Amino acid sequence: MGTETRAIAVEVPPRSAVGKIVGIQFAIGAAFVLIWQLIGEVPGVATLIGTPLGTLAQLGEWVFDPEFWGNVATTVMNAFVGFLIGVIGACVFLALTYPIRLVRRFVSPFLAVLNAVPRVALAPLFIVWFGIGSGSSIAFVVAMIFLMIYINIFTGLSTIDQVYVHNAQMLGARGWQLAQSVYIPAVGTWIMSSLRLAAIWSVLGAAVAEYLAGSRGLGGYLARGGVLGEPDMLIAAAIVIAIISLIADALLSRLEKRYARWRLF
Amino acid sequence: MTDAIARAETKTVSNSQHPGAPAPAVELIDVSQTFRTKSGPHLAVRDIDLTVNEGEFVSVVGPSGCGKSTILYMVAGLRPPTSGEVHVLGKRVTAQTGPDLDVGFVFQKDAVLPWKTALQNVALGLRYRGASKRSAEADATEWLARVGLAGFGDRYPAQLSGGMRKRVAIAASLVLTPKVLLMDEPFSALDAQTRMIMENDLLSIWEETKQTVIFVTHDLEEAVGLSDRVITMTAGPGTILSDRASGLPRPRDLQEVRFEPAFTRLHEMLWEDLREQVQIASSRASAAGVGDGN
Amino acid sequence: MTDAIARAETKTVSNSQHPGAPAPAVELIDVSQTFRTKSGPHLAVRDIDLTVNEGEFVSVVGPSGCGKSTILYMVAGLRPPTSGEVHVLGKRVTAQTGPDLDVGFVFQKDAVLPWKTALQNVALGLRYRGASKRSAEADATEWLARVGLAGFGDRYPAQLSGGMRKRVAIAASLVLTPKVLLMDEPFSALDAQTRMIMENDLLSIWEETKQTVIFVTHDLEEAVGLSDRVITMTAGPGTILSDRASGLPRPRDLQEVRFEPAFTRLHEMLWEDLREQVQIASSRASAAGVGDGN
Amino acid sequence: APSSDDGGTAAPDTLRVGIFHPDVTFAAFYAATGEDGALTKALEDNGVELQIEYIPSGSNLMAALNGGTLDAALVPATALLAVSSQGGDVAPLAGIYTGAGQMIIGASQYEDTRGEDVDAFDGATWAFTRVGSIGHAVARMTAEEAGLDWADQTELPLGSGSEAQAVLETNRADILVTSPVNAARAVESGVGYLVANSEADEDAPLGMALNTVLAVNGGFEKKYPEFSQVLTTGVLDGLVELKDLTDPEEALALMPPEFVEAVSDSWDLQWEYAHAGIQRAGGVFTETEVEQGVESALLSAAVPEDFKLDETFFDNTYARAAFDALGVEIPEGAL
Amino acid sequence: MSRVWLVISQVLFVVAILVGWELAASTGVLNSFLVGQPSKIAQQLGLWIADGSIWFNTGATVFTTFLGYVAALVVGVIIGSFIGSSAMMEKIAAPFLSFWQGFPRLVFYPFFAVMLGYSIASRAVHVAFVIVFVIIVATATGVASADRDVRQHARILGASPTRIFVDVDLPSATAWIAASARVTFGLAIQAAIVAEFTGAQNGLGYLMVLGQNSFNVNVIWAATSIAVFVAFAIDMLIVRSQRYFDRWAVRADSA
Ligand SMILES: Nc1ncnc2c1ncn2[C@@H]1O[C@H](COP(=O)(O)OP(=O)(O)OP(=O)(O)O)[C@@H](O)[C@H]1O
Ligand SMILES: Nc1ncnc2c1ncn2[C@@H]1O[C@H](COP(=O)(O)OP(=O)(O)OP(=O)(O)O)[C@@H](O)[C@H]1O
Ligand SMILES: [Mg+2]
Ligand SMILES: [Mg+2]
Repeated sequence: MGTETRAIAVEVPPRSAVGKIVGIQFAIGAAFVLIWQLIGEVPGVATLIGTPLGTLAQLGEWVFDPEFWGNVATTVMNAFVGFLIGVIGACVFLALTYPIRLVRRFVSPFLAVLNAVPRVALAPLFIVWFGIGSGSSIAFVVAMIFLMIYINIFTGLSTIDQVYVHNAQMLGARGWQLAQSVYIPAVGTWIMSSLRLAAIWSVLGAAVAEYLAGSRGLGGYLARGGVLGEPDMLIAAAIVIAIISLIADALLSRLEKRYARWRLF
Repeated sequence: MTDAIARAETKTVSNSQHPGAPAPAVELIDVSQTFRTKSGPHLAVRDIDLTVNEGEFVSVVGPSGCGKSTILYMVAGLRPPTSGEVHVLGKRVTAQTGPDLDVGFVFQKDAVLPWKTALQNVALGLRYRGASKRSAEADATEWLARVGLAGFGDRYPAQLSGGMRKRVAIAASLVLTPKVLLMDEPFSALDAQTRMIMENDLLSIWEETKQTVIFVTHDLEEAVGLSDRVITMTAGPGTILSDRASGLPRPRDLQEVRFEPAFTRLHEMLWEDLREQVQIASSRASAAGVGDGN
Repeated sequence: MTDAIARAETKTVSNSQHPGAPAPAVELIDVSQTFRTKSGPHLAVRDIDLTVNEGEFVSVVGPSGCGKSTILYMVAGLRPPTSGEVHVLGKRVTAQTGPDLDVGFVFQKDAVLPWKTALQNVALGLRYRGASKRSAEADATEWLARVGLAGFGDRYPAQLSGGMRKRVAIAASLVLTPKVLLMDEPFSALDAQTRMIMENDLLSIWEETKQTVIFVTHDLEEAVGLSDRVITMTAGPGTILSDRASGLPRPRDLQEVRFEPAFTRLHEMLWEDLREQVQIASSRASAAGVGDGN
Repeated sequence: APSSDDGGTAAPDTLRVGIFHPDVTFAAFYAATGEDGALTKALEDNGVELQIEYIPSGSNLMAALNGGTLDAALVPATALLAVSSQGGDVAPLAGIYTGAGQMIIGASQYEDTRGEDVDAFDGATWAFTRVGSIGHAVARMTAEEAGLDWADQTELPLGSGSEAQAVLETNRADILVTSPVNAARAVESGVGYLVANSEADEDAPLGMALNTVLAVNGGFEKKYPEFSQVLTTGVLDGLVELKDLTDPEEALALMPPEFVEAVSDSWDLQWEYAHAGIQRAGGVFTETEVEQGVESALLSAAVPEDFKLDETFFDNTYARAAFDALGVEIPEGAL
Repeated sequence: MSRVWLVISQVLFVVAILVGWELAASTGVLNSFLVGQPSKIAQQLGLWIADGSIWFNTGATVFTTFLGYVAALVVGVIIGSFIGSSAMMEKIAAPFLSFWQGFPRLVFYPFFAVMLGYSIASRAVHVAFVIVFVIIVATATGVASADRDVRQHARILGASPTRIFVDVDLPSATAWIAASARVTFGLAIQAAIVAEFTGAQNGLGYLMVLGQNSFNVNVIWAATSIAVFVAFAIDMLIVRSQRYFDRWAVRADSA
């Protein structure tokens, strides 16, 4: 089911709508800032989430601070490497386990258990095993996204309409050919959605790991903002982190569009 | 209750044994298929004995839901039978063997890959067999034209009409010239004229290649016009009701063969064979209520 | 180039104006539909002028891909035309109005809800109209039996054969007795016998309800047998090629009406109308290459 | 005995030091790493690069130190005791801050009504940093000292420092036990006032408890004994420099810019609250310090109830050698 | 038959790992301070079971998670289906969704705590805040991928927009929501635990803080293993219900 169909529901909005969309987005964004400002009026809250102006000032300060850019680079690097390892690892593991029913069933409960492990609580172990800094950040990212991808694609695979598989089989597809011409495109939506989720969580994971363990990277600002009670720094760092994932997500969605040529109207 | 009678009848009307016939391409020996459903097991077809010889063109007709598609799936190796044996081209088909490279299947449901263009869909089997992209697409282009879709090569299935999609599927199968060709109501989505053209095309291709064809249809005229033998099936759980040779000359022109007395006779016999079955099918279904048919 | 000729012809053969006829139920005025595709806009149908009166049974036939389904979608209010006007039951259909409760549509592709049982699917429309679960399911059960599916009520669509699913869709539409009924090749997935039974059933229901029916088929005999008028269409971009009244008596028995001379005559005329179109369709497609048709 | 004046000391390329965050209680270390600090010079001489890792969680910090991804760290004695009681491998070198280092801050609304009467806070909500932290223990002891029954009080363990101000401002807590930095910030911003300072008096509960300790990873100490000495000497030099200062500006002048920047907004108050603990710190571990340190570890359940301190754990070898090298008299009471 | 063997082999696998771990830790191949030791973890669990604290603490975390999950599900499905119902809406919402998805939400519990008080309610809100965006996206994708033909069929039968939502969009979004359920649940329980790190007097997060405080990795493992057990049990439930919602589909495995 759900695989070939999404397509059809997506209509291309006419060009004139683009301006409208941006306008509405702008309005929503402004509303957010306003709400933020208003909540900040509640006593005590501003010391937790800062104020729009203070945050802006912090951001302005960072723009000219090479150390800040160094931290951005660290976080992005950690997230990227973790993302690559996680994605490739999940795909390889999927390719090894999915085709054989027995293996698939053997590993499945273990994956469910691993998925349930509260990784945040095990941060000290990550630090011990992978050191502070990039090592544990990357490991943490992988731990966050590996199963996310695996489980998502796995579910997608089981929703494929069998008639496509049968058709390709009858045309002579075997093994990798079958994967390439049916399974992968059919779970395309699932792959892309899990990649996008994974990209976002890679950035988040890297930041959280830095927050818990290492001084370098944007997570360090989160930690400092939290511990020293500097809400503007905390929020500014959170926003920068969010923007980075926004960019990662946008890049992937562009990829998705290219991939989804067949789902045209 | 009526089953016993139906079976007895099957034996008497059966006339499929050609003495000294060529090697069998497809053999079903005492085959049954049971589906597990929520309301218990559902026997879809049972006790099917059927031999199709090499180069034979056999049609299967029968009431909707009698198990025609199920039989093709078993022959294709996609759903091994729950009991009995299926042999294709001398090899036994089991859950392990999977589909044979020499068997082609045109599915009843749209099965072209939505993420490939019409051309890519037709070229697919050739590519699987290791043909270069270039040569595969050249062949595919030719076949697209043959099914009346020249110029639609770069369309995705969602942009084609129902009948066009079906023709893509047919081309994708025929371009491989499989030794055994299974076709499940391939022409039912086509308009009368296109259908006539494609039926003639199929026949002329077949005259050349002498493939073994099992052809499911619900159009009796089509069945008679195309085939050497027509199998009718009883309402589900489906068994073979009759197996009649057509005896019409080859090569045929479909427009003309219609007026042969042998054509009309066979057509009427089949109609008679089936008339009762459809009644049985609906009355049995009503009688059995929810947990149907076994 | 041949378009001009085709259009001129359309006008001459058109004979749809019954003087003093009842109110029109469906009116298409100069309607065209263009699809946006990657390789530019694609004109699917153009300049369609068609009036269907209340209680009329009109069939539409034409080459595959000529735009028959497209016309039904526009009448149903699911895809507003890119130009021209569509009026249904006196109201203009636009993007805003959406589908009318008095219009039923049996889709070409089976479009029943996969997560509802056959019974639930048939009861759906009644439930939407506020019927109690009990009464809706009672009616639905009756209609399931009427399409030969008694006892299959608790099956999910994936557990039914192709023909059975189609019958569920038909029952789901008919149970609502819509004033205007659009049917897109409803019987093409059925076996000959079931089809015959259902055609007869449809006719007898229609004799009672006198619904307005637009019936797309690619079976000319079916078109002639069922309808008051048969519309033929040119190859895409589709326009109306001819519009012929059948003049056959009502009520009819399909098995008998076949042998009336008027039947054979109309059948032959339609066949002639269309023969050339199919050739045009394939030759134009080949000539136009990738960016086809406009 | 390890000595530092051989010239060619075996030393790592970089020295990775873990710290929670720049805080007045680590002032000795920072004074040593200021531009003219002793440690800065010593590191330069040995060609060692200093790398400070800020790890805002005690358990993560200890895990890193124990696991060897940090060479050295400034950690509470309680944590060291806990780790060693679990079989961890860490070596304390010198104590640089003594006393609980906790400020008791009341919400401003009580400044006039309750003032510095802790017993006026009976039945209040007491906020502190974490379950089982020193703050937790001090809160309890302060309450009990004032004659309150701890069971009648509401406990509110917080996470980060940022909540400290917010909970007072929103009345989620009435009284807060927190570090000098957070206390100074809360007072500076007007949401709280100082009710009591655990550092005010040597005889106050845990007033002489061993608090911040310079510690190294056990393996590191074995591998680089000479360098461990260099480190100890450097840091203790910082301590000695600071000890006699009372003026916050003078103290701040010794510090590296990053520290100055981090603490600048409320440094004067921080210094006021905390400098007693610096002055009281002996560098060497004393019997009272260790005793009270163990007591505080027991109080906060960081160590099991039947905990027995290994006599050799707080070993003053390095600190003594450091004082020798600095030419300073070894403080009395050293173990 | 083969099912039994499968389970046996899985159990053996787990046993082998535990035994290996125990041996390695007790002989010093692994540093037991860093990785803990199964026997001591079991001992700790036994202690908690004996004094009864395990039930209370587990209950608190499960309750928080559950509450937050349900809240997020309700809010997420409503917003998500709203967004997924039109391409325009999807376009508008996309950047905001990715922004909030990418926002480090796990560290913002203090905000909710101060706003709403240190209570189960604020912890549940934090849980909901952490996962709701994932659910929104899943729902929107699912709704957008509903089969157009089926939707039109329902429209023609007279379904109102709400009925279309209930009968077509929601069932087709279920696969996505259910798939994301497995992922989001893992996040939800982590969010609950993180919330219990601060201001809580009970819960698995509170137990972990105790463990961290005394640097007793066995305590952390013990609390973690409870969390894992609970989450696993719920994961099984999710898979079960997934199967219920998919009962209409003919699976590759079923034939
Ligand atoms: N996956 C399935 N699960 C349960 N029952 C099934 C399944 N597939 C088919 N059936 C049942 O098996 C019987 C035979 O189905 P099959 O599709 O072979 O019929 P058919 O002869 O091809 O019908 P049609 O002409 O309508 O396509 C039917 O009663 C159908 O309900
Ligand atoms: N969504 C679409 N996008 C682009 N082109 C389309 C789309 N839908 C239909 N078409 C094109 O419009 C033309 C008419 O399609 P339509 O489905 O109406 O044909 P039809 O007459 O119903 O054919 P058939 O008998 O095969 O069902 C075809 O050329 C088809 O390729
Ligand atoms: Mg079939
Ligand atoms: Mg059509």
